[in-house]
Amino acid sequence: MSNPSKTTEVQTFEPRIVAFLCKWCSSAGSDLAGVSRIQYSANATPITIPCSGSVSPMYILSAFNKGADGVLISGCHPGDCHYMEGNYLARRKLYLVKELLQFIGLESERFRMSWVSAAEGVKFAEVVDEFVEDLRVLGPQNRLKAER
Amino acid sequence: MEKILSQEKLREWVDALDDCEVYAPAFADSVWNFARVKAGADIDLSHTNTIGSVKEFAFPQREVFFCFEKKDGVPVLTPTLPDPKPTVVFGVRPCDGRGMPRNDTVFNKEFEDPYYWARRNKLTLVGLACNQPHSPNCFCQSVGGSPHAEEGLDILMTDLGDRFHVKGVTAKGVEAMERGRDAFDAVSDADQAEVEKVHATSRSHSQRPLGNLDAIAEAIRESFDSPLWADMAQHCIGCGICTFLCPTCHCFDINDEVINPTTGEGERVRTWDNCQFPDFTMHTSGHNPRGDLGSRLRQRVSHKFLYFVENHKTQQCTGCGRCITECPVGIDIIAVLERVGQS
Amino acid sequence: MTDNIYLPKIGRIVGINEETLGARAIKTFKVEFPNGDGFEHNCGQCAMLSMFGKGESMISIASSPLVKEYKQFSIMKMGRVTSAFHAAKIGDFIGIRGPYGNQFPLDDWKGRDLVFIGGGVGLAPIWPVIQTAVARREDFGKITVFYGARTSSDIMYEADFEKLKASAEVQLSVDSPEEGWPGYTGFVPANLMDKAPTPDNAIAITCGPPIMIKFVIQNLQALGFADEQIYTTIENKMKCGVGKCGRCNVGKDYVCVKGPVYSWAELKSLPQEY
Amino acid sequence: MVNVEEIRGYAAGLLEKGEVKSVLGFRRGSASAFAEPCTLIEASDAASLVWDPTCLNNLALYLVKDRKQQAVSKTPDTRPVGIVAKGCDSRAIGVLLQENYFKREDVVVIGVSCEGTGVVDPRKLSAKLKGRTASRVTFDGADGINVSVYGDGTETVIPAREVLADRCLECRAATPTLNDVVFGETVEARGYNEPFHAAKEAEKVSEDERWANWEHHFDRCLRCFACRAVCPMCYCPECVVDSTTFVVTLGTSAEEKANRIRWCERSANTSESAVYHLTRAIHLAGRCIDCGECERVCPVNIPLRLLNTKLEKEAFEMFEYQAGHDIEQASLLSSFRDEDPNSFIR
Repeated sequence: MSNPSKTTEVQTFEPRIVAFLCKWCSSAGSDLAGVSRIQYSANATPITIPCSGSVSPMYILSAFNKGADGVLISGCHPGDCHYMEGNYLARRKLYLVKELLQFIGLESERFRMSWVSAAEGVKFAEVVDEFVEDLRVLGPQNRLKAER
Repeated sequence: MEKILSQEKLREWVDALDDCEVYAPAFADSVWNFARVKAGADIDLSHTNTIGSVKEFAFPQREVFFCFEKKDGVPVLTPTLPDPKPTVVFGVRPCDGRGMPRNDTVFNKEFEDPYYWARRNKLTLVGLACNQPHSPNCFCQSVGGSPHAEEGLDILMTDLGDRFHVKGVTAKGVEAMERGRDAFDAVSDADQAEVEKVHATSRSHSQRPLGNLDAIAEAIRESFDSPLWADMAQHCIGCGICTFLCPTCHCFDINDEVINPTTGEGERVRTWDNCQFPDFTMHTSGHNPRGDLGSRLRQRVSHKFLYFVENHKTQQCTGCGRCITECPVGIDIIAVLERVGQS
Repeated sequence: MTDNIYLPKIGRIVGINEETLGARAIKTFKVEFPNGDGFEHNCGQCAMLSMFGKGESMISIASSPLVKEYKQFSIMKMGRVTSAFHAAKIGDFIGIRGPYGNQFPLDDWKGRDLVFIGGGVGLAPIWPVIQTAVARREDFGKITVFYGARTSSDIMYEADFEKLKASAEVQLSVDSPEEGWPGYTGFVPANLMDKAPTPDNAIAITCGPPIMIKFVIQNLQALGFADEQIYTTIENKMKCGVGKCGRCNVGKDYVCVKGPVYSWAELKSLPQEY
Repeated sequence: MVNVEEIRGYAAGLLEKGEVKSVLGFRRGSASAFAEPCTLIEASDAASLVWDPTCLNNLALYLVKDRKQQAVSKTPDTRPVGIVAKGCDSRAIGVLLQENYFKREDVVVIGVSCEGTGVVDPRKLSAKLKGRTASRVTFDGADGINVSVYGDGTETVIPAREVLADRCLECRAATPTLNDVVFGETVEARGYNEPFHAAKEAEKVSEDERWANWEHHFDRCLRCFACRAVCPMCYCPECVVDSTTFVVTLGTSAEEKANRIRWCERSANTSESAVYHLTRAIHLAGRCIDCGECERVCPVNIPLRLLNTKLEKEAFEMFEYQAGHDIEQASLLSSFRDEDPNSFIR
């Protein structure tokens, strides 16, 4: 049953995404999306990092604490890491972060990971668009957000 | 004012306090702690002692002092003095009750603490005498208290089995009783005799002795440089359990929490702090006057049994025993005082 | 309603003087009260200064109580709050509450010689005493000021020392040899021994790094100063400034209330926790 | 049955021969019915050692503490330390060895088999007694725990299953694998509960219920940091999430102090406590050996062990990794396999 007031909220709510993008692939991928003039949601604040493997779980927790509605980590495809194995290490670590966040009941859609190469501007735009749509349905993230 | 309240009518009295926030002990998560009572029927006074002490009603773990922001480049401060509803706390054990006047002293002396008093003035403490000690670590009588001490309480209730004896100790307490006046009955001579008997029996239970408190203070003074402290703190893990649960530990920290770094908006916040943490006394330079666990144990014990006595003529310990029972490694303040006394 | 002891007044930085440079630079800030809610203070008292968003620090008031229009604070760059002060510009606003603590018993010292011994930023707490003593010159006997810094460029209040020479004997020292340095070369306690001020009817007031204070007091005692004739100030980490937060105690005393000024006779009776 | 006299004799022997500088063990304390940690220096002290289901602590913590003390001591005593260790405690030593915190020859592990019994969970006991205190707790040799209740002196026998710690019910290695000697029989775990049972149960409820539970718990956290302080794996001199352990030396620059990131505030509210506990859980992933100490010491009974065992469950099921089982293996988060899960990534 649809709730009219909720529908309005979903329509006006603009999710805020913090996107940690590896400098070698995903950040370049997002640049490509930009220079290719692909229309996609402007809800993601990109933070370029040296490698998806360099993402500390603290970044993710801190982003949610500061009010992010979603956190995206994006790195090079397996086998393509500039540092050989950073993304493999990231995959393991972030799998555990994902499981932990789900375990305590943060909505599982709020944390996402993707492999986006420098050539995949379209994919990057899709990833962000999909994420934004899913977050719109969920509404604002209040579970881990600081209540100050 | 002294009255009798049957077990069934307790809920009636509580319901009559409907313009107040009522709290009472509740057993949840395998532990007794104060919880909001929504209806009189929920109240359960079969508790031992609560894990948290009653201090948190006047001295919450987090208190916002004021909000700050910048308007046209000028800081604007908005004080956030609390304005709570009148709050009545049931089931306060006499050790916790005695803790409050000691906290009052701290938040009164030299400078009056407006945040503490905004809450404290709205607080009515309904005590429940302990008919028997809850744990082998209860030692209220060894620090000048008693299982039915009235000090610090507004009302003292005594469990007489099927009914309570209820004594209004302060004007605030009497007023709270007046509000539920229909629930109370008069005290008969037999009731009076029974209360006295219950109290006498409660005092007769053996508690761990401390000996002469003046001698203890002197022994602590003499042992400041003793290696005993380091030895007794050998297994201390340096956590905050003993102080956070203590009904009289009042140390706090003040920090600025920034909400919006762009606008400079934020809050200045008081939080509980603890003399057992390493940074508690550490200077900005890194120099730390109490840099090891031994000196921190010494501080906790000295504060309660020497410094507070020197400043305010009474111990800052009411014998609730929480710090002993809850210590993860068995550090026992009575045993500590015994060893210091013997040294 | 009672005063809110935790609510700072708003102060405005109207002057900044770079006293010394380096990793632990010292700057002196002149602060006015734009809302007209300034306060009086006594020699030796401190104030809790705020940088909103960073926190508070207890800083001794370095200006003379006789100066009513502004207050002065000499702040060494040490941590979060003091770094924020060092990044501040003229016109910036700060929070300020106080004054806190006891004072130097200047009135008890009438008619006596005063010997001031300062080192580094430790000059700041005793500076208002020097200023007041000089302003009430006829109340006191001989006034001598010993001050030492690591190098001549680390000397605080350099210009003021020149003025001071008119009414007091000034004995400056630097720790290591410097070409063209007219004053004493060596540590402050050594300079003190070298000049050997008389203890007769004198009061010695010292403040500086703990190690300096230790040797100054030893040397004062060697010169014949009694414990009651020696005054110093101590510091501990403080948060509330009003004797409640529980961390600055030395034995039973909260330094923020009972201190920071102690005679050596008093300090000796307290445990060494500072 | 473990004969405590044998443990005492062995400990006394180590001290007599000077093979160790001290022995970490358990003794009866004055504070409660549960044993307390002790450090024996003299062989004659060994008589005070006890061994029973009230020996809750993971004493490996004190190996870490000793290491830290020796590191700053002007006259470090580098002789080995003897330690009474249960199965889980020995795994903690295993992880510390794997992480090169100290060397194998620095420690003499006096292993004690729990023989499938385990230790009592004070929280469960408290629930049974509705907050009342036990003045004596003993194992009756069968499947029961004898409890004397303080005050009225009642004696009750509680089925072990109902008051043993969850970690013991789920234990897979009750006998210390890393040891210099083992007392007691090597017994397979009794298998009261399947491994990770409690975490699996917690996973079963809906997302909203899970959050409701954890919000409730994070909100109750006092931030006394006992969970961290008691954990042998939380040996960092400075914890990333709070300022109470910020290491400052005379050489620390003003900038370092001023620019230190505050990942979470000191306020004990839900959001900040969540950052603290989740960070701790992640930092223990692949390192938590399930000694349950964090959960035991929590004064408000936050089920912290669940966070850690959830991650150990994932490590085991997805990466075939068990913390503390092989001191030669690469750590969980410094290794990977091609077949690690990938389907969760877009």
